[in-house]
Amino acid sequence: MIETVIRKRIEILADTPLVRRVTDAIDRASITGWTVLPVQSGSGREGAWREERVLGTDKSLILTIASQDKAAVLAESLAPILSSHSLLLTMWDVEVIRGERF
Amino acid sequence: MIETVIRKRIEILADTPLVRRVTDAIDRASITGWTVLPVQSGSGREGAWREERVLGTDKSLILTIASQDKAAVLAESLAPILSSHSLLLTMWDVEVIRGERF
Amino acid sequence: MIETVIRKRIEILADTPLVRRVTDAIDRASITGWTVLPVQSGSGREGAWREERVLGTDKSLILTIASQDKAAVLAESLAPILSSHSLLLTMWDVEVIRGERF
Amino acid sequence: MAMDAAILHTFTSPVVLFFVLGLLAAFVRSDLAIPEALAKGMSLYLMAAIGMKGGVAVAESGFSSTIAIVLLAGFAASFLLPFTAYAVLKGFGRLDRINAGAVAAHYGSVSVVTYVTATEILGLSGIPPAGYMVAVLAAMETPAILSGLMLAKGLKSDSGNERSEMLREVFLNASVVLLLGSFVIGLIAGPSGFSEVSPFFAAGFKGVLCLFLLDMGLIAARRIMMTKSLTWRLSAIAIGLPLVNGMIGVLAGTAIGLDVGSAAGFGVLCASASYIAVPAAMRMALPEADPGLYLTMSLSITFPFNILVNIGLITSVAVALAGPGGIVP
Amino acid sequence: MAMDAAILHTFTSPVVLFFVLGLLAAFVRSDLAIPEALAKGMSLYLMAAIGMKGGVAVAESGFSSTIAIVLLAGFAASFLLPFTAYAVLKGFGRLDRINAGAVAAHYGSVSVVTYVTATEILGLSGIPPAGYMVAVLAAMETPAILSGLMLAKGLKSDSGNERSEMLREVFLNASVVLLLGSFVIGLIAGPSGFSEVSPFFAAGFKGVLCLFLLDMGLIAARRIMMTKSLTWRLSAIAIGLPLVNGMIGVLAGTAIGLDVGSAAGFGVLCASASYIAVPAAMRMALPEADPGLYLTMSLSITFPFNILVNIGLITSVAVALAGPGGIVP
Amino acid sequence: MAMDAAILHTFTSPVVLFFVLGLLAAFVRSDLAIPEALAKGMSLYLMAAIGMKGGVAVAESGFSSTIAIVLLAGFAASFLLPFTAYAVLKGFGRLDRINAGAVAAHYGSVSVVTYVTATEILGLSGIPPAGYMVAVLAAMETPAILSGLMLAKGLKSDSGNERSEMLREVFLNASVVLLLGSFVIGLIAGPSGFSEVSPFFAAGFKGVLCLFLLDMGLIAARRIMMTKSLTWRLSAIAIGLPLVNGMIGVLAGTAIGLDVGSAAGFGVLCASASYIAVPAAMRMALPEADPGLYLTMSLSITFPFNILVNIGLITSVAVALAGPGGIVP
Ligand SMILES: Nc1ncnc2c1ncn2[C@@H]1O[C@H](COP(=O)(O)O)[C@@H](O)[C@H]1O
Ligand SMILES: Nc1ncnc2c1ncn2[C@@H]1O[C@H](COP(=O)(O)O)[C@@H](O)[C@H]1O
Ligand SMILES: Nc1ncnc2c1ncn2[C@@H]1O[C@H](COP(=O)(O)O)[C@@H](O)[C@H]1O
Ligand code: NA
Ligand code: NA
Ligand code: NA
Repeated sequence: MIETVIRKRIEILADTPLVRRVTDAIDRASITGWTVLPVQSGSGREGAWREERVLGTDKSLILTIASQDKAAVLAESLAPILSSHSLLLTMWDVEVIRGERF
Repeated sequence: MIETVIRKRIEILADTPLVRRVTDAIDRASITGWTVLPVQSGSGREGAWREERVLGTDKSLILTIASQDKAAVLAESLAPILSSHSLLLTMWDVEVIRGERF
Repeated sequence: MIETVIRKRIEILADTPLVRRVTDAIDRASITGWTVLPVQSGSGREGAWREERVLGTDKSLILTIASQDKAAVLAESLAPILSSHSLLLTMWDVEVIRGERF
Repeated sequence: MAMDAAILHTFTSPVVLFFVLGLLAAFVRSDLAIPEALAKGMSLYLMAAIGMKGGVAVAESGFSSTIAIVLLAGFAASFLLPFTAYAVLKGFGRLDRINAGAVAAHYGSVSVVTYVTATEILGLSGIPPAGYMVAVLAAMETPAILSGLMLAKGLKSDSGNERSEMLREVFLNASVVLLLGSFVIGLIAGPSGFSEVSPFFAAGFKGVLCLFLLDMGLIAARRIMMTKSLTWRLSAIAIGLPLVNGMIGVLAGTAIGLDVGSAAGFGVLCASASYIAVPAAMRMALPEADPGLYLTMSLSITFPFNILVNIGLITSVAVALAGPGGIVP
Repeated sequence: MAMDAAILHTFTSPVVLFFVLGLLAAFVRSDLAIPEALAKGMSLYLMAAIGMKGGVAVAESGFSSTIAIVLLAGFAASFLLPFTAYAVLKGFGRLDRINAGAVAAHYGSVSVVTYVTATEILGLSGIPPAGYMVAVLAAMETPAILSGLMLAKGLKSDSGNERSEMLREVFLNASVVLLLGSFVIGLIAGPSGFSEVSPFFAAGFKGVLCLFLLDMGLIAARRIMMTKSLTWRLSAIAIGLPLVNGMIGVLAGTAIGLDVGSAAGFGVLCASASYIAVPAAMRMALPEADPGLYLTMSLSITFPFNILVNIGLITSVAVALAGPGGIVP
Repeated sequence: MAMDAAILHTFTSPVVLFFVLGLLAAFVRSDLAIPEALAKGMSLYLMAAIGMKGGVAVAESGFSSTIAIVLLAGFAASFLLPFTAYAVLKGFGRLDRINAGAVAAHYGSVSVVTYVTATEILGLSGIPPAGYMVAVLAAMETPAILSGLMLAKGLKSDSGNERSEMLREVFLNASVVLLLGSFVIGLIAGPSGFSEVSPFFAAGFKGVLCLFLLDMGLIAARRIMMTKSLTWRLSAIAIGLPLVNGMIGVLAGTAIGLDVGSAAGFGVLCASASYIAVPAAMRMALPEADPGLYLTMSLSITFPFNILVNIGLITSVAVALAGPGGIVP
């Protein structure tokens, strides 16, 4: 059986103009990397949105894999702006192979 | 350490023309929101597909964060059409910050 | 309460030109299916990338749901090329409805 | 002569040649692919352009009783053709009720791109269809969806609420709205208003059609290579139906008194099978039906057959029916 | 007469008719939608084209003191108009400071597409604005963002570093860079260099504008149907502001001595509200503000009002102000 | 004179100016970006258009022995140039075997957009390359991939099955299929068939090229700002190789007896480095190689150098070699 280790997977949904702010926070937490996925539409307390790419107000999903410690640092650093900036953060444990990378 | 609570994350893969039916079910389960991600191609028991956006038969991924109870309500309400409508539903526990939102 | 079973969800981030190699491995592990999501940009040990679709060197996210056993087979078969091909693999347990499909 | 000309025009037209290139590229498993957003955009462009051109043509020619008659004929054909298709699909094709109804809906409805390609080929042969045929095209999109659903589900099934919602979605689907909307815009703007935008909507048209058909060739060929559902019986139906429906259409068009180009156009509309509006409607209204069936039949067999063979055939028949004096009406 | 002409041109122009089609299609809940990548691409195309055309026009006409004066006037209008808007939004509109500042920024800044549509309508009326007005358009994009932020946050708030980063992002946002860059390219390339690319940038322009306005109609109508934040007071402001700002602009433009088309153009710039550059800037700099407010007001109310009514109004006023001899300057 | 003209045309052509705008916008960190689907679509459009135009030109001029000779020369150049590149990259550049082979493949292959830009500049100077050069362009895409892989891996490595699959993918990659396919379509359709679609494929060409080069400027500059792998030695090679290869190409082209425009075109092909087909092939066949190296060198250094400097240089040399009578052959 291949050996795996446990890491945190963190996914953050953010307004596309705020992606840089989130990835900067990831870099500052000295996490090795991140990946951004496109998002099409959504709905929340502030109503539904779709087709906002042309307006520049659409959203993106940022995912990053990190050790428990670094994940905590990242969560801590984003916590103050989660509400004000309408960020949505979820995290959970995942198995990764060759975990020394993260 | 920042305080987190456990919520369910539910992801549903559906034909794009059926997304409205799924998000209506989410709204009916009185979950606060949902987010739709684009999908590019796939393969299943019914064969592989790709490049179907122009035909209008492509797929989308709907993700929603909810409390255990509401997640169960949603799963229950979608269960009858999962097979007939070729929906793919997975759910798991995630940590969220400021969980009172969900 | 609806009955659910536990399966593995595996997500693999790969260069788009290598997606076929990954999905072939999934098919060889006799997993029933897979789904490919687009990716926009990212950053890792080899630096950041974005806007590489026109160059043909962008990345994609392949997700697949499988039983514990088949997931292990897949992980085993991809392990040798994870580093050389810059693949990123994470997996975790999810609940699915009508698990006999997978 | 006209037949040879139509066939010759088919195979030297860049429009058709790009379609063939797409088929070949997919068959040799090249990774050539048009971005989906662009393909979708091109299909919207083609609908807006054909709609406007039709509206402008009617603004110039005025309304006539012929228009009312051919609109009615189109409506009737779209609603009725699924019934014979259903019988053949259930009998000879061995499909169950749901799948037979879903496939039948596709053959009653129309393919905008098949019609557009036919107008190019008919134009090259000097017998373009009349502008009002675009309204017929729009009229033929949806009735078939209703008869297909009736055949698949019977009349009672859905709750009234769900049914009315479904009807709304069917009648206001993107292509109907865009085709009819652009048609009305063309009517209002008229030739002078259209001249402002004609470098975009008229001059660019055939080039966009080339790239779109390249993409359709790629998608059609890849789908048939990946399909798991096709039988020889269904393949035969996917060629037989457009042949028969095309003949019915061209005869009916000539009987109604259409000019030779419009009669051929009506034949092509009857022969063509939808692969854009109807599949999406079926995913919504008949999710239990197998998209592998209806998409492969309409897109991968009937569509290439119509483009490469049947448009030429239908044109020849229309010309023959029109007789010696028919071509220069 | 000029007024009737402008209004008539508004409602028979395919450009405006496609916008109306988009509004209607969304209101009946059709699923018609333009792919986002394409819509974004069309907006970039429109900016590049209008920028180049402006640059070429200035290359032909040369610089003059009028250009310097109207550039200054544009700068001043963009910076100052948010102050009155803010007062109205806080007072009559009952918004808090943050939201009032965010909305005010939109009304000081400009909408490229509103201006472009106005140039089409003015062109049809025979009084196109001067080419240098494109530079004014670019100049008016950002000052309003600064005053809006000042109003919302006061002068002290951000750390110096964050502030300078924010200023960089505001002044180098995509539309400013593309508009000014293309303007300079037009200046350098001149009429002969432009002639190489004019089939793409000039001939295709109105057609692209049609499809883009179709999309904007869809988005504007869908947004107002989904909004939760709009009140009747805010709706009234979203119509009152462009009316008042438009009159201020047309008066100022005439006072400065602009020709009638440019004075009308200046009025339209003052009347228009941004819904592309500014919302993205506000998501970044004022994430606490409610996008449901500023997008719905500027895109779903002010924008259609300007396209369908206000451009015609402003044109008539400009013509009236210019007097009998003004039209043929 | 011709040199001055070529350089002047370089810097007043909107095509090149948009490239410079892209570079500048990225360097000041503007968020300007062309949607990826659109950029991809534009690159396909450019290949289809250049392919068709080449085919039409050959349909007009007929085949000649020169075409066979220059095709062979192109094949040979593409296969052989990676060998010298490899030696320099391993020796002076200090790369390991894998990376040296991967980079070398890029320099033997060609950049379609560099060639297309050169044809615009050569056309403005009155010496357009012959239509058959498009076939040479297509012929030069893949041989370099083979020699690069041989250099990186030796001859034995892969299993037979994997190797043949890889060869299929290399020879049927999207750009080769589209270039050659459109070339053949141009041949078959000829001038009359092409005239139908020329408003799209010919008239729009330069404008699309403008926007595409804007995007390439943005991507090239952003990449060099984000790179971690570049050394001064590699930067020097990324300028030295196109200089030397360009001279080899223009000499060989003149020696073969090509007209001055085609000789310059052949020089540009040899000088150009691939950044579309080859990187994707390398991700597949040599995933261990660092894309940060080959993309940054070919796209961020060689490509701008060729567009801004080397095309002008090569043109001057071709003109000088042709002698006084060479320009009007
Ligand atoms: N820790 C991480 N979390 C999420 N994505 C990552 C992470 N590390 C790397 N990636 C992604 O994987 C790609 C390749 O990583 P690398 O091989 O480290 O350059 C990056 O460009 C990112 O898109
Ligand atoms: N419960 C949820 N599950 C998934 N996505 C959500 C949820 N709530 C909000 N979102 C997403 O977050 C965005 C902003 O939410 P809000 O700040 O509540 O308006 C929404 O537009 C959705 O895309
Ligand atoms: N095991 C799986 N893992 C991930 N995606 C799947 C799996 N099975 C099916 N899918 C996705 O669901 C779609 C429909 O599956 P099916 O109904 O089995 O044809 C496929 O086209 C895939 O996109
Ligand atoms: Na039909
Ligand atoms: Na304004
Ligand atoms: Na080369």
